[in-house]
Amino acid sequence: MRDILNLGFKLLLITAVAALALGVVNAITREPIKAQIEKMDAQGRIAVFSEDTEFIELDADKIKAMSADYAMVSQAFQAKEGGQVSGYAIKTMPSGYGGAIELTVGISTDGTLTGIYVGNNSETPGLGAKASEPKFKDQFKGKKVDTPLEVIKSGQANDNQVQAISGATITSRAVTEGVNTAMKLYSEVLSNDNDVQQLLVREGGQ
Amino acid sequence: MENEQLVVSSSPHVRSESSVSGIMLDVVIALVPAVIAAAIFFGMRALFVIGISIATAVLTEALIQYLMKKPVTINDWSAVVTGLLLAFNLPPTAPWWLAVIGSAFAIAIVKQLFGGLSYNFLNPALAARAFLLASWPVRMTAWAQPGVDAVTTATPLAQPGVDAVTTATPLAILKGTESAGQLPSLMDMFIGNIGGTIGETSALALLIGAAYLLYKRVINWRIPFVYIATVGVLTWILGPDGAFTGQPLYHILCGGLILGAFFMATDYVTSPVTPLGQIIMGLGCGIITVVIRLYGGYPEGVSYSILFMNVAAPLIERYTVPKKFGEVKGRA
Amino acid sequence: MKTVTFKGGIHPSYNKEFTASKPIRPAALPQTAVIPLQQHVGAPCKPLVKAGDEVKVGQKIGEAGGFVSVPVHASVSGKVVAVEPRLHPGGQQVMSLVIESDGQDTVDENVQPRGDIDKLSAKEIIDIIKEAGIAGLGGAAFPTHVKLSPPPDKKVELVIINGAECEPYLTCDHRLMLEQTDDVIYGTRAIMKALGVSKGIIAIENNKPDAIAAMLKATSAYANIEVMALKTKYPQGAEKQLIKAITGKEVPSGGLPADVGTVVDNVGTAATIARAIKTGMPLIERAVTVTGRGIKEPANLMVRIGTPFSQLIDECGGFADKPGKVIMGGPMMGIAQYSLDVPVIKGTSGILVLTEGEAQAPQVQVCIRCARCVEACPADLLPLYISRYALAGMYDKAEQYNAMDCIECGCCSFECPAKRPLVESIRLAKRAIAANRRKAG
Amino acid sequence: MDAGRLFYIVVSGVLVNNFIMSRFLGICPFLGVSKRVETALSMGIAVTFVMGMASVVTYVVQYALLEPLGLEYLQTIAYILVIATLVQFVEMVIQKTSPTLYQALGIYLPLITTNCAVLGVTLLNMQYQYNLLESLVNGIAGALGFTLAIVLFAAIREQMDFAPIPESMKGFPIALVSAGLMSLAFLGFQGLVK
Amino acid sequence: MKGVIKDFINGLWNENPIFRLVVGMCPTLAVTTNAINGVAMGLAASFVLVGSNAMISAMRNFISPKIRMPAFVVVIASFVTIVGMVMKAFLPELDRALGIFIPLIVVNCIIMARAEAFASKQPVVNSIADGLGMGLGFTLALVILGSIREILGNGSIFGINLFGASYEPALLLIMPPGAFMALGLLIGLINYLTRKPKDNEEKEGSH
Amino acid sequence: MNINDILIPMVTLGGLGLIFGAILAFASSRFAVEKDPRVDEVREALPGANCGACGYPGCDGLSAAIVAGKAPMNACTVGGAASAEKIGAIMGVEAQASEKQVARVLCQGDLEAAAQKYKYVGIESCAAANALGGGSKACGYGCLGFGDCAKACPFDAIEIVNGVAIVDEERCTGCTICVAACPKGIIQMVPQSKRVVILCASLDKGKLVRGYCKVGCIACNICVRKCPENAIVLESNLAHIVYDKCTNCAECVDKCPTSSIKKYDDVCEEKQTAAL
Ligand SMILES: Cc1cc2nc3c(=O)[nH]c(=O)nc-3n(C[C@H](O)[C@H](O)[C@H](O)COP(=O)(O)O)c2cc1C
Ligand SMILES: Cc1cc2nc3c(=O)[nH]c(=O)nc-3n(C[C@H](O)[C@H](O)[C@H](O)COP(=O)(O)O)c2cc1C
Ligand SMILES: Cc1cc2nc3c(=O)[nH]c(=O)nc-3n(C[C@H](O)[C@H](O)[C@H](O)COP(=O)(O)O)c2cc1C
Ligand SMILES: Cc1cc2nc3c(=O)[nH]c(=O)nc-3n(C[C@H](O)[C@H](O)[C@H](O)CO)c2cc1C
Ligand code: SF4
Ligand code: SF4
Ligand code: SF4
Ligand code: SF4
Ligand code: FES
Repeated sequence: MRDILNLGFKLLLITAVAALALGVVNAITREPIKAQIEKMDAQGRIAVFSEDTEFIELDADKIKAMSADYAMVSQAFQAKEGGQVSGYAIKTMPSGYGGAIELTVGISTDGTLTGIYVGNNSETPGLGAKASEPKFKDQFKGKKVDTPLEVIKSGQANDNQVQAISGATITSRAVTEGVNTAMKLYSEVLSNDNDVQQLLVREGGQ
Repeated sequence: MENEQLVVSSSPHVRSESSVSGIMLDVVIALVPAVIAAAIFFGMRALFVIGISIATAVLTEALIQYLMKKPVTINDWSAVVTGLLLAFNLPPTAPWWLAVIGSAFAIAIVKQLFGGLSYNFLNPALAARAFLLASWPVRMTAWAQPGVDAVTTATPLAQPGVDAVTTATPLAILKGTESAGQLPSLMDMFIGNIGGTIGETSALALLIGAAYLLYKRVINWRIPFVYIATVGVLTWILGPDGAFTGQPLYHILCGGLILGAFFMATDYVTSPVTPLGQIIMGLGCGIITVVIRLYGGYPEGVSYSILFMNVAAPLIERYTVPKKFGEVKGRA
Repeated sequence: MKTVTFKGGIHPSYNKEFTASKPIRPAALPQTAVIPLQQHVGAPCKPLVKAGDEVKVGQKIGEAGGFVSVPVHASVSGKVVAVEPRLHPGGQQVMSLVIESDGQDTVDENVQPRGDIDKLSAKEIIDIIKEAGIAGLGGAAFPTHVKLSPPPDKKVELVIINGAECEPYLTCDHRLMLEQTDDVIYGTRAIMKALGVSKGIIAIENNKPDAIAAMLKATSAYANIEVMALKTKYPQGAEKQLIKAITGKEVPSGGLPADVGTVVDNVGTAATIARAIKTGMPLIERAVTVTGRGIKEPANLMVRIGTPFSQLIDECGGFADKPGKVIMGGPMMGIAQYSLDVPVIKGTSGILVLTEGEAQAPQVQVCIRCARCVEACPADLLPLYISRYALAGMYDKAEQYNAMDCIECGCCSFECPAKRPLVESIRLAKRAIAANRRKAG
Repeated sequence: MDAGRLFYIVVSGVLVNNFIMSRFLGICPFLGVSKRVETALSMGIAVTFVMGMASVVTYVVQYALLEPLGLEYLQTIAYILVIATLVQFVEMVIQKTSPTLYQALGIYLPLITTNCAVLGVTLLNMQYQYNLLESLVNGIAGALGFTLAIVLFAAIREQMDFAPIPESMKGFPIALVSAGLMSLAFLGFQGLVK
Repeated sequence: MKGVIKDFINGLWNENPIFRLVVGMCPTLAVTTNAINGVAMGLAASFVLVGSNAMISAMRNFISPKIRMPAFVVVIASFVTIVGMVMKAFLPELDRALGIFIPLIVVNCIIMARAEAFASKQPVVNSIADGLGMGLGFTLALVILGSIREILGNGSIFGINLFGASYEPALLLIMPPGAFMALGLLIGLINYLTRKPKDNEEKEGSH
Repeated sequence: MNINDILIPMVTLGGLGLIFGAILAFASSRFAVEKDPRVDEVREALPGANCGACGYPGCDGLSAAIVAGKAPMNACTVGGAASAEKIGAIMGVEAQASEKQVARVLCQGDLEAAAQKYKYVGIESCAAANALGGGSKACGYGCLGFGDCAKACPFDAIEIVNGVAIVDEERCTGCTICVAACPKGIIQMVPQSKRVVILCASLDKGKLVRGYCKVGCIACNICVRKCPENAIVLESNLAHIVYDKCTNCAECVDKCPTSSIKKYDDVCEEKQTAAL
């Protein structure tokens, strides 16, 4: 019995010291970590707008409930610059070659795409993964929201077309589909201020 | 006896005529019709890729054996078979370096590193194909349109760009990854007038070769027939519009199934030697092929299914030791 | 006629045309006959004579050394000149009786007809067979009387007379069936009577249609003896495979034919039994096929036991060329000899001479796992595995893979495209395993 | 309970994202204890037991202890402590109560405590926010994937004993290359689970 | 002092954990898709090694065998947690790339092995030297492997593009099969270059 | 910094530690199992990495195997030579009480000296060759030279030189494995200090031996007569040394007409040059 107590006590001592050290380190790193996580989360939004944009989260569940078309929408934010609504950042999760692709689409209030950001995905390196490279994703910048985009494999792309990544048509289509969904959401819902008010239930952002 | 010493050895004192090189040569002969078909449908370029692939395989084998101070055994023709089958697994548009890297990988890493002929546990040609496919997927999936291919007019050395005229394979169409395509007629598929790798498209040519191998008893029916039957039945059952709506004939004729079933799943070294094991091998290949084709991420499941069953072969063999003659229940 | 067969096996070139049409002719008497005291499976004989004794043909000169043993008899008349170890075709030195022939060929007075099988009792027939020194002429030379005395708990219902002669080159059984048809049938009836069995089958490979025809004709008088055609395939004549082909039953591993109610005897054994009963002459001679491309004039000879190989070869015109290999028996199971000063024994079915070219060692390559050995093995083993373990000295593993069930037919080695020494190495393992088992008790 | 989701977890753990072949968890025992099929199988069963158990226990620790107290950062240390103790305890019990079971499984237990697969699966469970049942299924599926890989590998290695492998490649190097080629074959299952 | 240096060198090369002892394989294979990951992982592990070696050595007379395991585990896990927190706070990109392999340092065989085999029996200074040697040996191996994989599989080194656009890298090298094969071939090569023929003979004789 | 940030983890973790420590201590006393104490000692000498690299289930598995004699003492690569040494000490490698015995192959009928009776074709194995009429050597007692003994020797102490096996005394540990492996039974264990050997095993008559081997014992009896210690006896046509009596004087060596008797050092030297 003494043995048991003795051992238990020793282990207690070691763990306590360890916990002490960890508690201290945690206290020091807690804030920076939180900041990093938020930054990571905002990365896509920032990429399609800018560092000093303020984002206000919209209720994604409500959006999803509106129509089956919006099933792949996972988050939506109102972007404000200098207090003015400058556009919307919409995160969609289209499914590509290797699974869901995290895609953030920025749409400015004038109905053009400010850009797209391809986040986490498991597309094939060198193929589908090229979707995050400027050569592909920059094609979307400046497109108008009124007509859905389509993917072509060869030839010169016109205004509502994008050139597929060669050998990765599936990824290209998936990304385009995600963009189209975001554009649809914008033209049907977010371009209407009343609807947006409905969605603005929670205060979020930086 | 005139003071001449006699030879003494353990029985048997006679041996059959068969030989390792004879068998391998038979495989090469059986593949000749498919080479001809490749030349007809894909042009000189296909022959060029085949040539490069074989030459690299043989040279690599010789070089490695020389460096490791082992007897050089390129005259057993097995490296030729590997090189030829690897080329059959490349698209006709493959650049020369793809064939070179593939062949060298097949022989050096997959075969010789493990001790050479008969000690490799993976099919060298298929392992090399998987390696190339994972490394250069764009190159490996650039299918040329048979007949009208631009490369036929160019010199074989001209390296087609990645964006050369490419076409959809029937498999891609079946799978639905390629909406634009129209399924070719069964006749075209049987003859080989479709997109695909150099050696896989002409079922006719491959079946002629397979018949030869079966006739020469180089291979037996178990693996290929069970394999193809499994694919047929499963694709029929698991049709796109509910049970029993599939198109088994298309599935059998398209992709590398015929090539794989008769020439690659049957590779002695990497398939079980036990009769029951061979049936399981065919069954396993069939199931995995269908699963990958219907639900997987790759356009084609034949090579991976065979590779996976290669991996499983030693275990299968271990548990399928035949019942010995006169085995008594409960005693063995 | 419907033919029956078993699973596995091979189709070597039969090469029977050298001697198939050559009637058995008597060979010259040997000047010196060497009679080893062990020519059979079982205990060696004890000599009954000593150097200097006079013996006559058919006289018993060695007494059986136990139940599983048979006596030996003088095959020539003359004087015993030595009792000493002599080279045996098996490769060892074996205690032998050396008789110098007087050329008279005087028959011993004890050699008298033993009566008719219809009158003789089963016990009497078995005794005659035992006293006649009959050990199986099919190859293994197992004492026949032992086979005919199965333990009472094993009910034998069928006698199979083995006329398969599946070994390439050999034709002595074939000729015997043509020339001594009645003796074979008489012997068959004797065996059936000895065992109290009402059914006999004479089984012949269908590459000997004339023998089948002759047997059919001769057996038409006996309702209980049937002739059956076997598919031509090696080793169709191997006991267990033969039983499987005919009855569909598998002799259990490690068991005896009696376990499935059969007894198998060679046609030569049957004919010898017939003679022993009809004339009283014990086993002092047998048919031997002397053949092969290395022999000038291949022939079938009726040879006295103890005749040296060299004499038979001379009698067949000598070697055709430089001989490469001299084999006692057929090419699949025969034993290669290094000296021609060995005597014909009860189990000598043939002397096969291969030319130098034929005797050349094949180049051994690595196993390519083609599974031909597996397909060929009539015992349903995995020869490539057993051999691999045997060569690595892993005998316990070899045993696990059923090495002991190998019948050493050699099909695997024959078929192997890589020319691997399969049965050769399996034999090695079998010996080691047997030794281990003996040690373990 | 979504059976489809569980099915995907299983397919993913066993084939697509096999712990050894594509996730690199538990490589040391995979390389070390794969010389004979029997041993590999025992190891696999022991791993399955421990991984299933660990999945459940760490789930409890996470949601009953760490989260309520806001101590998520102690995840690693708490998990490993719990796992190590539990395994050691179970080992002792087995050793005492069933020597045969101990010979078959118990002796592998200490080896497993300190291997990436066990801790790895628990961390992944939390990362994917699996519920209790999903965690358990994921743990067991991952372990079955491990078992599949190690048993197949052991059978291959048994054959390899007879191969004339170049001297400097013998042992670990060739085992690693073999594992690589095996993993190449497993690539075929990629995409089965989206 | 000489002993200390010897202990250091020992881990760096003679008993390099990856090339010689072949332990700690999981992170080695998983994170070496590029050289930078290799450096990060290596240094993280080194920190833990040195720290835990020092601590364990310091309390080697305090811990009784029965609770050795849990005690070591707690010490090691604490250092790992610290590394993890620091990385999350200040190097989030790397932390994401290394994923769960940072917490998995806890169960890395090298660390436990050194704790048991060395630190629990040797004085603090030697233990630190040993930890440093082992850690740097580990790092060295990871960097070499990471570089090879990055160069061949991505055409770059430490993120710097090497060959220009026309080079098509072999993607397999940065996939799981490439990890196994590259490491296997690398160890084989090292064996080939460093093993004396005599050793081979003995290795063969004693199987 | 909030005091709770420190207190809560300390209490939680400390609590876990206390409980687990207690559990383990309790379990280890409650579920203690009798073991060979050496297992624990060996376990101590191992590094404890539990890496499984040895092929055994962890260090515990290996230590049990070592104590049971199923694994070599140097099986752990991680621990290296140091732990092997310690284990050796624990296991008490048998004190060498008696003098070292070494194996000697009693035949020197190499390819030149001994005649062949046929051309052997088959497996490179003495056992296999021996099954075919005792092997191709005309002498039925001589070394067949396929090296079954060399393959069996775990210490690589046997080499085949010019068709005859020869033992390297330095490497030989006297394990006698080769004795059992030789189908001819011509390997004999001899105290290493005895340097004079009769390198023949033929029981054939002298005349026969003369016919097939230049260096075989022909039972001429000279050595028996010349030996001042009466250490040589002739039995079944073969001379034998009675090692208890032999003083290494080597009187017999020069007298043997066929050089069957040799000093072992000379034999080794000869073979060394022959091997080159
Ligand atoms: C190893 C491999 C990886 C692939 N990865 C992707 C991918 O990430 N994204 C994609 O769209 N297609 C990928 N594919 C190609 C598809 O299977 C399909 O062949 C292709 O999308 C057809 O379209 P294409 O006209 O662009 O070639 C991959 C193919 C292979 C063989
Ligand atoms: C591979 C093999 C082939 C055999 N072939 C024959 C054969 O062709 N004819 C024959 O009579 N015995 C053959 N035997 C021997 C038979 O198995 C059996 O021993 C014999 O028929 C028994 O008769 P016996 O005792 O009268 O010799 C063969 C044996 C083996 C193992
Ligand atoms: C050691 C041994 C014991 C045998 N015992 C019996 C026996 O008790 N009864 C019997 O009928 N046959 C017995 N046989 C004979 C076999 O069944 C078989 O007929 C004989 O081995 C010859 O067959 P083969 O030529 O096919 O090898 C025995 C054979 C051997 C080798
Ligand atoms: C029927 C048969 C099929 C073969 N198939 C292949 C094959 O698919 N791939 C390959 O590399 N070699 C193949 N070979 C050749 C050879 O067996 C192969 O190179 C070995 O795997 C090398 O050890 C085949 C040989 C035969 C006899
Ligand atoms: S293993 Fe034995 S029984 Fe089978 S084929 Fe070979 S020799 Fe015949
Ligand atoms: S027949 Fe020869 S090459 Fe074929 S599997 Fe058997 S041993 Fe191997
Ligand atoms: S086997 Fe043993 S006794 Fe024989 S030489 Fe080798 S070490 Fe010596
Ligand atoms: S001593 Fe014996 S085992 Fe060794 S080579 Fe000579 S005969 Fe063979
Ligand atoms: S590092 Fe050893 S099991 Fe993962």
